[in-house]
Amino acid sequence: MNSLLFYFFSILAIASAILMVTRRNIVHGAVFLITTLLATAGIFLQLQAEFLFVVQIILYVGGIMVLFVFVIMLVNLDVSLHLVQFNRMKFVSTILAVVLAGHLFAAFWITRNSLNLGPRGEAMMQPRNTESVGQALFQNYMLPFEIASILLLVAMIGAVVMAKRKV
Amino acid sequence: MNHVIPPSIQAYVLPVLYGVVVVALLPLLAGYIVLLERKVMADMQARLGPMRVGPHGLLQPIADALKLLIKEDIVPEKADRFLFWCAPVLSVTMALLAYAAIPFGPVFQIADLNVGLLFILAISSLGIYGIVLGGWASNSHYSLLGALRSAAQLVSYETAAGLALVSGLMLAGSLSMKDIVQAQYDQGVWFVFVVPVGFFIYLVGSIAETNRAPFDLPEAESELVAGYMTEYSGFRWALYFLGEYANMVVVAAIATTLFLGGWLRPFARYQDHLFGTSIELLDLLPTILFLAAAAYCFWLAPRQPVQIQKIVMALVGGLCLVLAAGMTGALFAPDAVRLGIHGAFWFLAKVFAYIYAFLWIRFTFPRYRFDQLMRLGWRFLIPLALVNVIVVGTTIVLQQNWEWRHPMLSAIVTTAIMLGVAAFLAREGSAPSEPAEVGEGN
Amino acid sequence: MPIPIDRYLFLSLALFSIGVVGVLTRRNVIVMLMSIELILNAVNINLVAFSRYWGGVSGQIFAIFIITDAAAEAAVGLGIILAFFRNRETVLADEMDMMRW
Amino acid sequence: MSESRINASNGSSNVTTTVLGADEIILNMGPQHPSTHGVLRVKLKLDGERVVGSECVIGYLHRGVEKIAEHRSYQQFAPYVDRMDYVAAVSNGLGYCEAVEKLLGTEAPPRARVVRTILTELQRIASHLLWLGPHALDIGALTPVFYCFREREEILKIFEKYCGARLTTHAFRIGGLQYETYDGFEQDVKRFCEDFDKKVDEYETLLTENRIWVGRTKGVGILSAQDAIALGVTGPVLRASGMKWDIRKAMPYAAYDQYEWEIPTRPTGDTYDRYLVRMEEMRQSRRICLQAIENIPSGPIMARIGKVLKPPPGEVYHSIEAPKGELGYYIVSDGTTQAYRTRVRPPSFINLQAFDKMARGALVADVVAIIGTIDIVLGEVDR
Repeated sequence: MNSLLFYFFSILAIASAILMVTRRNIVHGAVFLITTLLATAGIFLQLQAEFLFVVQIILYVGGIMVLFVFVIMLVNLDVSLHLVQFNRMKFVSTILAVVLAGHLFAAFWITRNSLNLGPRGEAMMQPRNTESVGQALFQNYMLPFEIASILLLVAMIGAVVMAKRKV
Repeated sequence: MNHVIPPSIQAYVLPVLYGVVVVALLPLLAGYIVLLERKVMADMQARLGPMRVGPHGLLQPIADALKLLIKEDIVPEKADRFLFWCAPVLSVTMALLAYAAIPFGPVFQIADLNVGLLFILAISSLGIYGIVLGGWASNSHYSLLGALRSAAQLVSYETAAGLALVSGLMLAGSLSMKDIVQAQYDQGVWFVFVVPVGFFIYLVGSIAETNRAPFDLPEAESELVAGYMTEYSGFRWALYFLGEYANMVVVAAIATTLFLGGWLRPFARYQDHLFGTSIELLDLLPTILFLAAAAYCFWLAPRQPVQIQKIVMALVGGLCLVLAAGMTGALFAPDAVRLGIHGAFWFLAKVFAYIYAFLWIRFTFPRYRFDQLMRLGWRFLIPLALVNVIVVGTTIVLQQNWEWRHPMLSAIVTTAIMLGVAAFLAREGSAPSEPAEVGEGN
Repeated sequence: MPIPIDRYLFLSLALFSIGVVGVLTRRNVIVMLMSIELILNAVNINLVAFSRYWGGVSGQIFAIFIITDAAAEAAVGLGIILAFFRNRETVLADEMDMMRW
Repeated sequence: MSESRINASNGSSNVTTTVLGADEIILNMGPQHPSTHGVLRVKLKLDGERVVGSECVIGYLHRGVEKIAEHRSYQQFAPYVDRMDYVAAVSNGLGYCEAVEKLLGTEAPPRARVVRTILTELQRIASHLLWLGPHALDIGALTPVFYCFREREEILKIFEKYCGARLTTHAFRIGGLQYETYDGFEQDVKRFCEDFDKKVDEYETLLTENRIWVGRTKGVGILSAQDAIALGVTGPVLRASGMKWDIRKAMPYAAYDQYEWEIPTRPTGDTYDRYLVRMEEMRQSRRICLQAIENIPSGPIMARIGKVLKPPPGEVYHSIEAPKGELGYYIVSDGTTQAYRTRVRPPSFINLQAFDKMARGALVADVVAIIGTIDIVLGEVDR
């Protein structure tokens, strides 16, 4: 059951990620990215990170992607559909990306046996995920948390300044 | 049953059964909420409402559903067919998914997630895609404008409503819907009495979230035709409609669980028994309510003008009698059944009371203008909700440290402070609305 | 039966590579931003998987910080795109050739 | 905005300056639109959501009423005027009958004049009710409209009992009345008037102090007294701008000089003020009705004017205070049985001119409120 879920979500995530990158229509691209993100949320759930599952949906899908969809609708030009979608270096870039991927794949493949920590971690998971995340966030990671909030504040001000119409 | 079904599947049987029941009953329920809405509206507006299809219009929802099913399915020429198809389905699916975590009683719950409340919020925040994508896919200016308005409104008011929920959450100390209700039982008070301001913010926020009047700008018929639904017709439109009403039940269920004590009956901790039997005195309340309803129906029946209406009234009275008998019978059943039936009764009663408040507000108030709506959300509700979180949190800490044992004391202090803040914000916010400084387009 | 952690790594690798391809090849800035989100997401899968297999929640905390980061990045990035679109009526990366306006 | 555009072109030379006003769009409202109250078409020039200009396109309901008047005898034409402001047919009829009477040099007998006053004031209440309900509905209040129709129904019942018709009544005849009042007329009117005060209070509890209603109407569509006079605006719209002008007081006709009542005015001339003025006017109309019903003089109901009307050659202008403003009739007679020329000064048509002034700077959502507050009837605008 568990592995079934994992493979289902993985295939869903990868397939829609590929579609996202290749679609001509940006709105469709955004929809496929949303599907990827939801599939990732599913994987988080399968990893028993319930809190992150919910955060992924609320923040990523319900927040960030809504922003994307909003902007896409505001700037959506019909003409952009008929333009060339890929830049001139597309072949070079793809090759580069594939090389990078192969590199990483090789690294993972070689080290995969030494990474397998499964049974040990299994036992250490707390049953109440939300509480442990909260405890960790507000005790061990207090300073990063505050810094993150300042980052958000800066981003908010930046976005407002940037998007404000100069009258 | 135990030896027929293998144990690995057994855990899934009941939830799946509940799920099927919810999915099957919800369209019917939504239809009857529409009928209820029209009847309540008619009553408030000194008229009768639907009377033609079936006695007192009781079959109207079925007629409406049939009509919508057989209508022509129109897809605009230049619409994005895939998303046009997707959007209403998405809208309904998200509304239905949220039911997975709602406890309709201590027994009747599909899944008791330990992040239940957050799950519901997450799922309902996805409903926005149904609106935005539908509006975009229609390829019409009215739809797109309505969709963007809707989305902006949803995002703004979700924030306020979410923050309002936090105050209840802090009191409960859990995200699981079941534990929240249990906490209200343990503390002996519904949270609405501890954080009334939080409840109020959630009430307003949830009305705006479900796009109901006075926040129904996305569908302001006198301005934007029907908003994101303009190009929809027939069954797709019905799906949107279903989603909207299902969402209403969801927000009502959240409010019920978090603020109104969920499935608990009033005075849940008062446990006097009836003449030494095992029956608790207050568990007789549903029976008495149904008996009163039955008596009213029988009193009304001979006063109906038409023969068929007399019969129907008598039948409704009979139904009430049967329900009363059922509620009484449940008292003698095993605990699980008794709690299940009575819990579901109280939960649904509170949900309907909340929905009734929605309707009442809808028929009383005019509609906000978009800039007024945004100002109310951002300049009044969100600051108020933020202060509410701080004040309630402080009170809880104080209560723990200073040993204020009586919860009502802190509740009164909290509420007094919050009302002061609200008055301050309202004074700030009610500065004459000068159209020169507002406008969403800028 | 737990799934070995390398499956998660490979999934994450796949999403990461797709994201890189998207950033490098597309002309539309919005799609590029979305690809960056995809990359961040791939990293998150890694972090959460490690968090699970090592026990503890540190990995999840990092994932939360990354999501925060993504939100900030999206807000600023989209703000820039909107401002740019208003002036140049385009969202193509190779036409964005000025530093200020 | 222009400044930033210029700066933009300074910053980098190859930026084409956006043409000023490129953000302006034209939005077409109507003629088929739920809140243009008929077939008015409004072309709005918008900057974002803000109205920077507007143009009313009328004529979709033109029937040539004035031309018809040249081919009908005076009595034959009287029913046509009911079709102009069809929600205030009685007032229209009163204006026309009195104008022709003036042309003939006669007057209706006292009894007829008092009955005319009562019916016209009832009609004013009905017309205002039909303004209030849809106006509130446009702004999103669903309930008042049904209450308004409930009371309007009572008035229409009185009309129906009196002359058999409810909407286009043709209640009056040149020279007086066709019908004697029915048995129980006084009681019906009295009962209605006695209840009506509470009903107005009921509407006011729903709206007057409602925060949303105030927010939607206060400061919306302001029309100063100067502008109002310059545009020839009359009726409640003028009075809400602070002018105490009412033809019933200024140039009394029918039996208005016999009764005590006030002209309600308000200072600022926004939508909220016009709402208050009309609400008060309904109360005052009730007051007039109550006074008039107390003593209806006995006597004939018809002046002796003969069957065939041949007014002496000449011209006459007569105006009355219709529910929507000054309703004037200008009739030129050449001595035959048909008018040489009939010209109507419809209040809705003149008041509609103020729309552009009110709508400038408002938001699109306000346009709906402004159209409602002028209280136009397209039958009268287009004639």
